[in-house]
Order: sequence, then structure tokens, then C-alpha cells
Amino acid sequence: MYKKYSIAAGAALAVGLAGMVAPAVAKVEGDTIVIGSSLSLTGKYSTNGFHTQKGYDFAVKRINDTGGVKVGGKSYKLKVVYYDDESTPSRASQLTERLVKQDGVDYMLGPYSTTMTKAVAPVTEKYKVPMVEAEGASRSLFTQGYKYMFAVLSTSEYYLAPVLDLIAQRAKAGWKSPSDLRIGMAFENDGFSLDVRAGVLDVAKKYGMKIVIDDKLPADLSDMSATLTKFKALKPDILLVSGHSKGAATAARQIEEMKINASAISITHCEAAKVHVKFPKSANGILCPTQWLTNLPNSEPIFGDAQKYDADFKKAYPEYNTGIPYQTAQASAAVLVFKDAFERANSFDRDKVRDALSATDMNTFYGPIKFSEAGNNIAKPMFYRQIQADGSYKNIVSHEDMTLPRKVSY
Amino acid sequence: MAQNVIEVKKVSKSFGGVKANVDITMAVRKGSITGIIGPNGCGKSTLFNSIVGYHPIDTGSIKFEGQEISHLRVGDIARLGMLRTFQQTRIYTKMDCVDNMQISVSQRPGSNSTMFASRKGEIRERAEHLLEFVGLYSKRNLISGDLSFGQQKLLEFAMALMNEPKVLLLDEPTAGINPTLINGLINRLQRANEELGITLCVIEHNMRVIMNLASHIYCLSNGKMLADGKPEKLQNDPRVVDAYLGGH
Amino acid sequence: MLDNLQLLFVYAPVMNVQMLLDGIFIGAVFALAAYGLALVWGVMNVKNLAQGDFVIMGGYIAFTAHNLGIHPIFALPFIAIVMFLYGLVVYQLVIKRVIDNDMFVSLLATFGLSLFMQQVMNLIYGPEVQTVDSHMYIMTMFDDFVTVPTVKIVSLALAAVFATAIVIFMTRSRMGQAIRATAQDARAARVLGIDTNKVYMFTFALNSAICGIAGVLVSMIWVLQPFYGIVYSLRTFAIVTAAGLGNLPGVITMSFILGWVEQYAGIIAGAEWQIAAAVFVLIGVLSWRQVQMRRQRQVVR
Amino acid sequence: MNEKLIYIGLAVFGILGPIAFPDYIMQFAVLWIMVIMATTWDITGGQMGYNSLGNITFFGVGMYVSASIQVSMFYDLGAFTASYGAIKPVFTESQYYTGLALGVFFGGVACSVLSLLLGLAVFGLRGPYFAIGTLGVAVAAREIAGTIEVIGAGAGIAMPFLPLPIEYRSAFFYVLCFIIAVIAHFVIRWLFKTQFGLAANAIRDDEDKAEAMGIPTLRYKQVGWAIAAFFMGCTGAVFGNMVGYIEPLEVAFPVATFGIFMVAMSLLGGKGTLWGPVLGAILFHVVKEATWTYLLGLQWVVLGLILIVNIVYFQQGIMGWLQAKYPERFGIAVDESTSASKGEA
Repeated sequence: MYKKYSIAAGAALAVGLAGMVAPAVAKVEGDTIVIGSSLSLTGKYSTNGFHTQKGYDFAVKRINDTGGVKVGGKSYKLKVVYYDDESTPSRASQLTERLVKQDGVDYMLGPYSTTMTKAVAPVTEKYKVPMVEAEGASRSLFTQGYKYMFAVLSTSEYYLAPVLDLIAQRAKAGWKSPSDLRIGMAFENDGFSLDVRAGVLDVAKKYGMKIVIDDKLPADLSDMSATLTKFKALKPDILLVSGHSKGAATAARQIEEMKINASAISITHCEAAKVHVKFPKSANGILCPTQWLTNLPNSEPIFGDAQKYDADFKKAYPEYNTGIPYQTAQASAAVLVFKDAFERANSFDRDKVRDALSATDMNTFYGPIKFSEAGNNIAKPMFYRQIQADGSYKNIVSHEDMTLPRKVSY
Repeated sequence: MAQNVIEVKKVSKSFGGVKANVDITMAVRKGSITGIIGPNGCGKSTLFNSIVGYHPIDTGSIKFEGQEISHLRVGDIARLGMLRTFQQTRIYTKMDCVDNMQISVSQRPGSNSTMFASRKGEIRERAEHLLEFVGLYSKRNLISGDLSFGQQKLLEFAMALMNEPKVLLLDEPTAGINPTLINGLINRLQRANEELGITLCVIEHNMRVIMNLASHIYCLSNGKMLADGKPEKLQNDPRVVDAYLGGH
Repeated sequence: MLDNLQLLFVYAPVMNVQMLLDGIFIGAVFALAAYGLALVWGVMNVKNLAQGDFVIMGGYIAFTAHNLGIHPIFALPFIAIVMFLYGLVVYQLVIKRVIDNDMFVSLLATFGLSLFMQQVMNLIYGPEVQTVDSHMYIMTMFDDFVTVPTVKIVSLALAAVFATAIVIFMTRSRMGQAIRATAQDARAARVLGIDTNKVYMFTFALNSAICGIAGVLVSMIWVLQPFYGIVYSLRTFAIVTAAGLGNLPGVITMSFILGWVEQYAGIIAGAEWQIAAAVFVLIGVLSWRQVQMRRQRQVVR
Repeated sequence: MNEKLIYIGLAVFGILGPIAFPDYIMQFAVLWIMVIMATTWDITGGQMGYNSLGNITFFGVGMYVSASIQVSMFYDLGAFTASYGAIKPVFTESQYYTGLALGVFFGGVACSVLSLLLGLAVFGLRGPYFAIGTLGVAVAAREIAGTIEVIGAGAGIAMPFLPLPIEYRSAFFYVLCFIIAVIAHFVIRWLFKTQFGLAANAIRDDEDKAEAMGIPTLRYKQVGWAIAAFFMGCTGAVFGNMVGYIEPLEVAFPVATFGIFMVAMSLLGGKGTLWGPVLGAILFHVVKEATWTYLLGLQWVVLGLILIVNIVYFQQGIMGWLQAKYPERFGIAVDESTSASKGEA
């Protein structure tokens, strides 16, 4: 019954081979160093995927314009090859494989989000490809013993846990006993947010705070009212939410609508979600964790200080005039780290570059960068900003800078 | 005394407010050819569907070889050995005739058909033999959907024989068939009954056919059992004549 | 879980007021989309898996209007017309060719449509969550405990108005009668001189418009994201499967029930079960229907 | 020009392909996974007419079962998957291979058992209800997996490393995928030469008739699904190890992508035929890779369009089209007295 149609099958195979075999790119072509990156350019993480890409591109252009990377007395230019992982980890891991094996890439810049990084790291590790990543914050990434992965950002337990610390300090300073504080929290059910949650649990335990609501949000939930209704019934002092940009937007909208009256509210990614513009009423008093502040004093020759980076970037990408998300700044910093490592290694040998990366100890507009054994940046703290009534951000250094309890005027 | 394979007792069935069957009692004797007749809308098909398991009955009991089957579903009943054919012929239209035959082997417990049995050998021989019996041997490798309606009807009949049922219920076997073919069909039905020992129960509209074929006939009218008996007796029963001519 | 039950029924029973109200508001929006699905399913036997994406698309048009400074409620008739026209185009290009086919075909074709719509919306609006501010007063009850945004009440009222309008349209207008006739027996309708192709086209476009209206309400009450459509599709399927076709009171009741189930599941079992709850309702309904049909010696088809 | 040539061609491609193009091994491996998905979907989908949208459930369940077995044989699973990754996994060679072998096998077995149970719940549904019901099952499985703490909930599990030198890693998983694809193919080929194949097609053509003829349709459907589930489970287990990190939404239960792709591939090649799904999977994978490479950012739009055009305008698929055009080449007899075969849709 199944006879005589091998022509069709044969043709398909031929097309298949032709389609999959594309010309490979060498790691260093002439005077260009090729770096690969699989980013979320479509799908649920693509907002921040684009922020990351702009950060990489901006840094690459700036470095190329200011003399490039000097190795062996010669000046090289940087180039990044991107693929779109569609916000899916299995795709990210396949594309990394493809970058390394087919496109011959020897160095990688990280993808966006913990989830993608978790999928990419085993591949780069196995091929011994050095990767500098800027967007995977989960602490669990750094307990796997990866030797070729370096992260410029602070790890996820510093997203919300230090906020609790600050609040506890304020409480001790005459508000109420920290152990009387009650927490209601909702975290997206993904790798990043669950790690943020783990950090929060540690601090809460330390101070004996009581967690009265502990919800996980499904990835495509557009309604948080169940959690917030519980919040109104139990009236905890503190509301913590983590769910990337869309979680922040959903939370801000419903906090406003349901007139949630918590003493302290902290939400991750609230800057990226622009809650200060979209929901000025509920945004007032929200504490936003950030990896980077525009008034950091550190300075280096390529970008200058944070303020200059901010201004130059806005000039290059006017659509960011309302503020640059920290995802962009740390992406640029990752490229800087690579440049620095190439020059110190004075070689394109992967292991030498790895060793140079490992010995990184530099100052950037993004803050100091120095990697631990595990590969995370231990030199830079997490920062906090509180949204003010007029929609501006106020930097929080100590607990005295916070307006607490938050003033609401729904 | 031959025993009854099918025993229907006081079966009632209504759809919404319409009483399709009221207190129907009938029996089919083993080895016989039994006919069910009645004018359109008299409840023949409802009764037929109740027996083979297409819908639940409201009250009464239906027994097959002494076992209550009024709660069983079509497949379970078929596996007991009671098979039906459809008025609108139903065959597997995208498979060829031999395949249609081969998949129709008996699925009764104890029959040696297994899920992963090979299609070659004895089964195929029997399939071809039965196709010859109904006169479709030359068409055996055609896709069955391409056969004419009459040929499809014959194929369906052959498939039923392939299954070696104890009882075969036929729903208007001659409907839509070219009159010249009817005698051949009657002949084959009788041969199946005599040679293969299959009990037949035939719903039929064509009085001539059923009078020639059946040994015992039940006549339904308005959902009730009107009369039953030998063909000659019914033929002369004024109630039956009335039912057919009275124009209910 | 137990403490959540305690909270709900012992410590803060007033929560139930909030949840019952929210369930009704959510249900009203579901009801619109579900009725649209019941319509195309019943009339032309098309199972539209892109139903949720039509809703989200309506929401995004409202978002565009909002950005242009037009309040979505005033833009509503316009949005309905745009969605109606879009429905016509989709019908001509895709739906028309799957109507008389194997039922699975309509399911897959509309799934492809759903993929396509999601991605185009993603290209135009980006994956970020978008919201439309209705600028309406938020009422409070029970000492600020229960909040009822006026926009939700307006939405409920609008949904009710449209549902009534559709009922009147279906019973009084010529087209409505033609639709109902076609739903009962397309062949007979054709014999009676009804142009069923036109009826199908109109029905699908009407469904598209109804979804668009539901989308406007969604945009004002919740948030929009190009990929949220599938959740709405699953919900409408759950509702229609449970309520049956051509049964408006059933659809409305089921919509409210689903709204409540989601709310209570979110509170009692935790927010991570909220979406799962809708799916469980769907599976539960299908299982229950099977048991029911088994008793009838039948299967669910 | 016969089937032997196809086998030789595929064998050459399967064995020499990765040797000739070693950099593309992973893509070849994914290609075979697509082939497995399409051909096993076709057991119930194409051959029986039971169009499941939920076969991806078994992919994910197999993956999780395998991961749990591989880890919990040597570590405490809960501690292993705790958010901070407190345990640094070290698997010796024998531990890894034993775990993997048991994981893949029992991943498949678990899926078969699950499919038998699920079959009781969904096989009373026909047509669209079956499709929607199975879709619901897949979504439910995804949501449930996301709430089970011990398997990492939404954060997933980092899989143990293959203790082989790097250059063999891709080849190792490629060989696994290839072997499963070959076994699946020959099982299906054998299956449809037995009574089972006839019964499956009978159910597709007219299930009421099949019921009336006494064919135990439920059992056939369950067995067909269980076979598909077994292979999907094994494949999922291998895929999980290949990716190295599994989480419920996108890796284990990609309902809206791979869950639908397998259907699309079968339809494209021609469902209900032995070679159609294979052909469809190869073509689909190539088109997909090409759009991903050359139409970055538009790939999903293109894919949606392909799906629509395929279904609306080209339902019978390539093999179906060929069969309708050249029925005699497929061994379908055509008598002059009757009209030509209409082919299979």
C-alpha cells in the first residue's frame, strides 16, 4: 500500500538539509569578535528581552566607537548575533547549542530571565563557552557550580528581602515590633519569583514576621482580586508582589481599584511596567527594587558615570525618555565586562578569557563588579527607590528615607 | 420445543409526550425467521432500537438468551451475539471490501479474534468466500464507498455473516434495492438461516417480502402490538389489513 | 486551605459579598463571549478557538481609542462595527471554507487564526500588559471593605443591554428569524429560500462584534495582553459545553457560576488554582455529560 | 522506487547526516522528536479519527516522571528542587545511566498507565468534544504540575549532567531520539498491518457501525492511545535530559506550540497514512527553522498563516493528495465501472 513515493520523501530530505545548513560564522572574523545571544524577542518576556537587546547594542556601538577591544596590540570590533528564544527555555537551549555548534560562537551574552538562563547555562557550561549574563538573578543559578557563567547583577534574594530588612529597622525605630508585622505576598509561579520568595521567607523568619497570605500567580492570570480580597480581610502590614512587568501592572491596577491600604508595598519590575505613569494613585509609596540608580558615583572611561550613561542612552533611544529600566543598564555592563576580560586575557582562548573574567574587579557606571567563586557579582548591592506622589522616584539608602506607613489618597 | 432467543416483555418507551411503544411483548424463537411489520410511525424502529441498545426503555424487560440486556449498550449486546444492520446502509466507506469483511469477525468472548492478529490466512479466506456468497467477489479489492447502494447493502449483509452472530436483526433489508435483486436477497437470507443457522429478525415494509420470508410475524400499530402469528394468518387478519389501509 | 475557609465563613464573611459581586461582574463579560460562541457553534457548527482572541482584539481597539482620547464607552458602537467588519473578512477567508467540513477542521483552523491574531497584536501593541483607565468613581461598602468600581456596574448593565438587544433581534428581526431557522435545520432553511451563506456570514460577524464589546469591558476592568485570549477561549468553551447551545439563560447562569468558581477557587485553594479551576469545570462538565449520556446508552457528540 | 529505497534513504540520512554535519546534531535530534510526535499522534488522530489536542500531556508527564526517578534514586527530591538548589548534584556514571534508563522506560510506562485512566474519562466524547476535552486535560496537567512543590512547582528542575565528554553529548541524545523514532515507526507499521489497524480505520470511518459490529472500540482506543503515550513519555524523558532544565509551562507542557504542531505536521503530510506524518514533520521542521532564521520576529505570524492555509485549503495533506491523484500507485484498486477513488482526507 505504501509504495512508490520516495520522490516526495527524498525531496523533503533534500530541502531539509538545504534549509538547515546555513553558512557558519567564525568566532573572530577578521577584526570582529562575534558574541552570541539568545534573547526573548517574542513571547511573554519580550518587553524585557528588548530592553536587554538595546543595552547590548548600545554598549557594543559605544565600545566600537571608542577604539574597540585591544588584544595583542590590535583593535577588534564587537558584534552580537541574536536569536529569538520566544520566551521558551527549550528553544533557548537549542539556540545556544546552535550558536555554539553551527555559528561557531565562542562567547555568549546571557538571555533574559532566570528561567532562560537556567536552560542556557548547562549548554554553555558543557561547551566551556564563557557567558556573561545580566538578567538571570536567581540564587539557584549560582549553586550549580557553573564555571563559565558570570552575572553582573545582584541575585534574586536581594530583590525583596532587603526591603523587609529596612522595614524591620524602621519598625524597631519606634513604629512597632518587627515580630508584629504581618506579610501578604503573591509571587508568579516561575523560577525567578519563587527565588525572590525564598529570600523573603528567610528574612521573615529572622524577624519572626508572620506570613498570612502566600499565593502563587499563574503565568497568564490577569486578575489578582482573589489575593487582594484576602488581603483586605486579613489586613497585613506589608504587601509583596513579584511577577515581572505584567505582574506589576496587574497588581498596581487592582491595588488602586480595590483601595488596598497596606503600610508598605513593594513590587518588583515596577519601573519596567511604568506603574508611576499608569497608576499614579496606587503607585504612590510603592518601594521598587532596582539593580541600578542613575546617581551612582562610579565612573569609567567608556560610558562615564551613571548619569552620563542615562543621558547618552536617551539620546540614542529617545523612546526611553521616561526612564531607562535597569535591565538595559546591566546588559551594557555585561558587554563592558567582556571587553575588560578580553583585554586582560590578551587572547581569544576561551579558557584564558574565562580566567580573566573570573578575576574581574572593575568599576563601571553600573557599579563595582567582582565575581565570587560561583560567578555572581558580590561587589554591588541592590538598590531601592520609592515612588513619590508626583510620580518621581526617591532613592532609599537607609530606612529613614522611606515614607512609612505609605500615604494613600484613593 | 425450540427456545426463545429474544424475549421482550411489556416494553414501553416514550419520547417527550409521544408514546412510541406501549406494553410490547414479543419473542423470537431460535433458528426462526421472525418478521416485524407495521405502517410508518408505528414504533417498529423504536422497538428495534430498544432491543439493540440505542436508547433506554422506560419500563419492561428485554432478554437475550435469558440475560437481561435492556441496560446494556450497543457494543455489549453485539458481543453477546446479537447483530443488526442499518436501514441506511453503514459500511466503512474508505476501506476496501476485503478489509471491511476482515474487521467484521466475531468479537464474542471465546472467538479467536485478537487485537494484534495477522490479517492473512484463514480469516481472509473466509472473507473472500462470503464475498463470493453475496456475489461481490469480483469487487473485493475496491474501496467500498465506490460501490453502488445495492452492492453496499450486500456487503453489509456479508459483513454481518462474517461475524457469525446468533441473531441478526435486519432493518428493512430490501429498502432502496432494485426489485430485480430482491429475490436474490431473500434467497440469501433464507440460506443464511438454513445453512449457517442464524436466527433472523426482520423489520420490513414490503409485505410480499416478509410473507415469503418469515415464519412468524408481529404487527405493530400506533406503538401497540396489534397482532401476531403465521404469515397466512396475518394476511387475513382484518385488523392488519385495516392498519395498512386505514391510513392512520 | 482550611484557614482560608475559616477566613471566608467565620472571620470575614463580608468577603463573600465582594466575591459574589466580582463573580457576577466577571460572569457578565464571560456571558457575552460565551453567547457569541454558542451562536456560531449552534448555527454553523463552527467551534471558534479564537473566541478569546476576538475578545482581546476588541480590548486593544478600545485601548487605541483610549490613547486617542476617546472614552471606550463612547467608542463602543464604533468598535462593534469594526469587529463586525473584521468578522466578515475572517468569514470570507477562513470560516466559509471550513463550515461543511469535518468538525475538527474548524477547531484547528480557528486555532491557526488564534495564533495569527495573537502574534499580530503582539507586533502592534507589544507584549506588555496594557490597561485602559475608565476614570470612573469607585464605590465602597462595609467600611471600605467591599469596593465596587462604577465601571463594573456599567459593564454589567451594558452586557445586560446587549444580551436583551440580541434576544429581541433574534426573535423580532427577519435576519434573527433566519438565523434561528438555519440553526434548527440548515437544509430546510435553504428550501424555504433562506440564503444560508448570508446567514452564516452575518452570524459570524455578529459573534465578532459581541466579542469586541466583551473586549471593551475587559479592557476597562482588567488588563490586556496579546496572549491572554486562550484563557477566555477555554472559559467560553466550558460555559457553552455546560449550558448547551441556543440556551441564553443557561449560558448566563453558567457564566455567573464560572465567575464564582474562579473567585472562590482563588481564595480557598490559592491564586495558582484560579485558571486551573476553569479547566476543571470544563473537564468536570464533560465527564458529567458522559455519565449522563451513558445512562441514555449514548455518547457525547 | 519503492519502500526499500525510502528506508535506505532515511537510514543514510539518520546515520550519516549527523556525521556529515556534526554541528547540526541537536537540530536533527529535534527533527526526530517531531517525527515521533507526528507519527504517534496519528495512531489515534489520523487512523482512528480521534483528534487529540492533548497528547503533549504525556510528553510532560514522561519528562517529570523520568526526572523524579533519576533524582530521587540518589537524592531527596524535595531538597533537590528547593528554590535555592541546596544540593549540588553529583551523579556518577553508573548512577546517571541507570537513572536515565529507568527514567525513560518508566516515564513511558507511567504515561501508558495514565492514558488508560484518562481514556476512560475522555473516550466517551466524540469529535470536537474529544478535542476540547483532551486540550483541557493538557492545560490541567500543566497547571497541576506548576503547583507540586516537590517537583519544583513553577521553578522546575535542573537535570543531572550527562557524564560524557562534551563532544559526545549531542550525539548521545541524538542516538536516543533516533532509536525511539525508529522503534516507534516499526511498531506503528506492524500495528497497522494487524487487525488493530483495521479496527482503527473502522472506528474512524464509522464508529457507530463498529460498535454495532461488536468491536470493543473503547479498548482499541485506549490501547492506541497507550502506545502513543508510551512513546511520548519516553521522548519527553529524553528531551528533558537533553534540554537540561525542565519547567511546566514551556518545556514540559508546551500545549499551544508542540501540542498543536504535532497535529499540524500530521495534517500537512497527510493524516492516516504511514509516511504522511513523517513527511509532514520533516517539512514542518524545515519550514519552521527557515522562518525562525530568515523571518525573525514574524515567524509566529507566518506559522499561524501556514496552519490556516494548510487546514483551509489543503486538508488532505501531501500523502492524501498523492493518493487521490495516483490511487493505483498506493495499491488502491479502481474499477472502470466505478468512479475514481476520492482519496483519504
